[in-house]
Amino acid sequence: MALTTETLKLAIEKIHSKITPIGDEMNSLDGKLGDGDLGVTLVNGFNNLNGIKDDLPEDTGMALFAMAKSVTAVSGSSFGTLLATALMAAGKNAKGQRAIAWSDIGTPLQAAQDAMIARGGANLGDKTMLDVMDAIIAAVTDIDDPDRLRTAAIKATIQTVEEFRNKPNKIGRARVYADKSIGMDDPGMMALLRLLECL
Amino acid sequence: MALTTETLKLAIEKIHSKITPIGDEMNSLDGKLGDGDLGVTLVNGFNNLNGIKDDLPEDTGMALFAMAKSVTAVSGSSFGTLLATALMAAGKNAKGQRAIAWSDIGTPLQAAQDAMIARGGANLGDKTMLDVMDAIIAAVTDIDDPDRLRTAAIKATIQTVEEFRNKPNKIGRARVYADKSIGMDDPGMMALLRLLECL
Amino acid sequence: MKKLINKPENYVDEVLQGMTAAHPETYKIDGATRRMLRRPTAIAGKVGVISGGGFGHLPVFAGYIGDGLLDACAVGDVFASPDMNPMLEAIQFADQGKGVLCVVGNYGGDRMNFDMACEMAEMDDITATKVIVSDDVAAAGPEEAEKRRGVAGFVFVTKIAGAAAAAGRSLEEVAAAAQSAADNVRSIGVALSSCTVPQAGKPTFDIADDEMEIGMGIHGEPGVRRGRLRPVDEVADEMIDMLLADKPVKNGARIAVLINGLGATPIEELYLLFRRAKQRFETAGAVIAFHRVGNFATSMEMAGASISILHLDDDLETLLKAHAACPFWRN
Amino acid sequence: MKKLINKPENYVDEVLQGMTAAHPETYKIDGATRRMLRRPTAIAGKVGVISGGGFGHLPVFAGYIGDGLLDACAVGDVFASPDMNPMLEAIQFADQGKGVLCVVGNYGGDRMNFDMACEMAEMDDITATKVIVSDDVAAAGPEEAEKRRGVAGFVFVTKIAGAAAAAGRSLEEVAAAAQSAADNVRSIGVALSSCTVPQAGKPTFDIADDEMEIGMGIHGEPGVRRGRLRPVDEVADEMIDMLLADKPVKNGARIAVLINGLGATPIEELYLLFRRAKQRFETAGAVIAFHRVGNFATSMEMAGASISILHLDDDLETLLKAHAACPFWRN
Ligand SMILES: Nc1ncnc2c1ncn2[C@@H]1O[C@H](COP(=O)(O)OP(=O)(O)O)[C@@H](O)[C@H]1O
Ligand SMILES: Nc1ncnc2c1ncn2[C@@H]1O[C@H](COP(=O)(O)OP(=O)(O)O)[C@@H](O)[C@H]1O
Ligand SMILES: [Mg+2]
Ligand SMILES: [Mg+2]
Ligand SMILES: [Mg+2]
Ligand SMILES: [Mg+2]
Repeated sequence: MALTTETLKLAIEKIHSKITPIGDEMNSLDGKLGDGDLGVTLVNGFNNLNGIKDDLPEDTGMALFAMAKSVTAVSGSSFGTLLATALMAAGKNAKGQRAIAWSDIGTPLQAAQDAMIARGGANLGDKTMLDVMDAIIAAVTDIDDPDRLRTAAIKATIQTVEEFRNKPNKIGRARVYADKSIGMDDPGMMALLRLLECL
Repeated sequence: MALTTETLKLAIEKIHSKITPIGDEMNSLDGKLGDGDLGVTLVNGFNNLNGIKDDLPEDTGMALFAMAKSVTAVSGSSFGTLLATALMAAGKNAKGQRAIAWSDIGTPLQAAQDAMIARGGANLGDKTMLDVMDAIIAAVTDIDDPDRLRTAAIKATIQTVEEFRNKPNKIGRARVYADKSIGMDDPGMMALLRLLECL
Repeated sequence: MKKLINKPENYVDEVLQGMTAAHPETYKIDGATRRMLRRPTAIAGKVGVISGGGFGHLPVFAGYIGDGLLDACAVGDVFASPDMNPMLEAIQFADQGKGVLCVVGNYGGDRMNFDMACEMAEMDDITATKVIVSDDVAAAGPEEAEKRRGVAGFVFVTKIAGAAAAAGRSLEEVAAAAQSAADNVRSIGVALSSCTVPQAGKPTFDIADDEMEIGMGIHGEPGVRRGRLRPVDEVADEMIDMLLADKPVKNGARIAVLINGLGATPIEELYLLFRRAKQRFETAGAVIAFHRVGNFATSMEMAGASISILHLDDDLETLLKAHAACPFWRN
Repeated sequence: MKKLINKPENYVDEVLQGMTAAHPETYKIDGATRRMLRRPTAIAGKVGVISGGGFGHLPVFAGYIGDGLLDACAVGDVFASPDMNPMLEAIQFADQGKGVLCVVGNYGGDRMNFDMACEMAEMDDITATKVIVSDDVAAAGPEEAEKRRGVAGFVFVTKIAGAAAAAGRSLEEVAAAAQSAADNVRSIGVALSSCTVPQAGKPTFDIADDEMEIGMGIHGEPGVRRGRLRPVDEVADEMIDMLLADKPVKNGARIAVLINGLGATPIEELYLLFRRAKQRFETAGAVIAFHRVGNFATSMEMAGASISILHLDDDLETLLKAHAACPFWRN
């Protein structure tokens, strides 16, 4: 079993069907520490992805690349930029492959993670979605069943959210309110959790 | 008996000695409908006059002219401008005379009044100091004793103030608050009354 | 009072010092009371053009000293006419034997003092005449047009007068051109918040958080209508309706438009006003031959804006477009 | 919310329409989402200079399109980075075969998107590089200077970059000049009142009637000290002390000074700031070789001001004084 363009298309469909309530939740979460636009970013981003999902090329790398391009329209916000960056890096990494074995999924994920770190300038431990990504990468490596993969990723995400809850945000808009952010979940982390839950 | 440069000098001295409380009263009166600067104008104006009173030329007309010039420094306000205008016109009218008979005092006063009307564009009845001036001119004509003259002028002024109290202001800053001005005494009229009372 | 100032009583003089420090090639402080601002050196052989008025409206009045604009200006206290002495000093400086035109806003004190100053100048054998700007259509109906206050239209009249003088015209001709501009300019303002006179220390008027006042004067004089703030297109429409009702434009008529911020209104919002004004004036058949968007006649921290329209003829258009340069205006 | 606007969601686009209606010879709206502003025609044979960033800071960013300044600019929503697409469009328009320099304020979103856009441009065989402006000394100490926000210093860096490009220099040289400007500019602001993001509808932050905040960012980011409003000379002194502590001036050093209003501060008060700044910088031994006083980098209706100092060398001074022209800047 492997990740293909078809898998990507299905994932977009699933997320898109539930994006409205997720958007509302994320707007209000982001509004507590940031500018309250994370939900808007997610909704617009997945609307765009939904619009191109039927035209994705069969090369998985190229499909990821096309997804990246359609997400750049929401790159005005940090999450959107990082999502586009991640998709682009994963796409470059997977270029030429029609399928990525589930057990190899850690490789493009790591490429995505590296690119997001390079682009965003945040460090692990800053309480961002990078910390969740890191936990996911560690959790999914070598699992080759998509259901177990999903469960492991969600578990890792929840653990990371809880682990960071009482730490301060160290980057992005929320940094300004570092003290206030103690005890609050990071919106970007929560967004990844909600997306995973859709799959 | 007649008006001379010496009379003018004495009048300045008398008014100047009492100008501080008059100034306070006029500032607060003007503040109710206007910008509250009438007292400042009077204080500064008579300070200036006091500074030049010993250097006034003997020609009464020229003395009035010199007074006008020293008052122009407070001509930023309406009262100051009109005072300067009045003194200038009276000065022109009296030019060449070393003394003006008290019984002729109406002539330079009328010249002053005409010039103020021409300069300020107000009409009689607009509830300004012009209305007081008009009453004074009528009251003093042909009186040749300075004490009786003073009494007649004060009486005419008080009557005019009372007559206009319940009419609206029709010109200047107070016009904007025409309705509010009903029932209130016009600051310029009151200022003339206080000045006369000093003599 | 929330102002970046020192002592209120020094406000005017210190701002003048700042202006001359920033633009020594344009402004010089002069006069017995240091309330006459002038160009560093007089320009020989032309009619002088001067102005004067209360402070707190920069660039009006003194800011418009410059090439093809004013030669000198008398500076009053905040919202108070200068006395006649700096006016006379301005006239004396600007006179180069060809006489002086005084561009004067229609306020009692300003008018009276310029009258006195012109009279005094005559004693020095200087011919000085006055053109009164009374462009605020909100201040009085057309039958009492002479009672209207002078507001941002001053800028156009000054530009025209300065250009006519720079072109070498006689005092009579300069005055005629300026008078023609004054006769053909109309303005209307809208205020959203009050300003504060430094020496007074509190806002000149109260206005609720959701209110605007159409037609309010630049010192807070009552306007024609106070009501709820509405979308800018509707506000612009109400203002432009008044301007066009007062003096309609014929099809193909050439006009100049000034969108003016009162001091605290972001330039972004002024562009929204221009956007609508352009649509409206063009729909009415006018051709916008000249326009400016910015802060040209202000009331310190008052929020709001004004729209001025100058109905052009060939001569006015030529003069309006002629070279001029000061820190706040250039063509 | 007291603004002269229509629907908040149309605010940015309508202001752009107003700008292009007012200045069609300078600005043209372009791009798939109509969020790329550019000069009407590209100038052949020179390095392109572009910028981009959140809206609500006019003339920053897009207002500085003009001769000897920017060629094009990506326009975001209010206080939000544009996405990378209009940035890429701006790069593509500005590239004339000699590459493109992007002058970018130090904000996460702007940086990341310009990174992406430059990467994408490379796929089109366009060389595009970035210079980051991070001049706000209040945002971080000198040891973390790279964390500083970009504020009004952007104007100087843009002017330098535009002049270097207009002079025919190579991309490397243009970038080096701009980098030198960015390295040598320092700014500090003071806020007296908040702005309001139209879509948010209420003030971004609260500040009491007698308070000021020194060092507050142009989006309301916390500054270094909040306290009672004091006389402008003292406020200026505190700001200038910070600027000079961060990068001292040597005796005889030549500097450029920008006194910038945040949007709602009367020009009168900016002149008071300049008056004091001039005294202070000159007392410190500096020579003010260039200065400007006005609204150059704003935050809509925020009241307050900023002071920027650019430490000059011969090349920077020449470039700063070179010809440039846009509706908001001219030399
Ligand atoms: N530099 C960064 N690196 C990694 N993640 C980041 C960074 N900046 C923000 N994030 C993530 O993005 C989330 C906020 O996204 P978004 O609302 O789009 O940002 P903004 O509105 O501030 O541009 C944060 O909760 C955090 O998880
Ligand atoms: N045009 C005018 N003609 C005659 N008197 C006037 C005129 N305008 C004002 N006044 C008088 O001056 C008084 C106000 O003087 P002042 O406070 O100096 O005026 P302002 O401060 O409005 O310039 C009024 O009470 C009125 O009596
Ligand atoms: Mg956000
Ligand atoms: Mg955002
Ligand atoms: Mg008064
Ligand atoms: Mg007064």
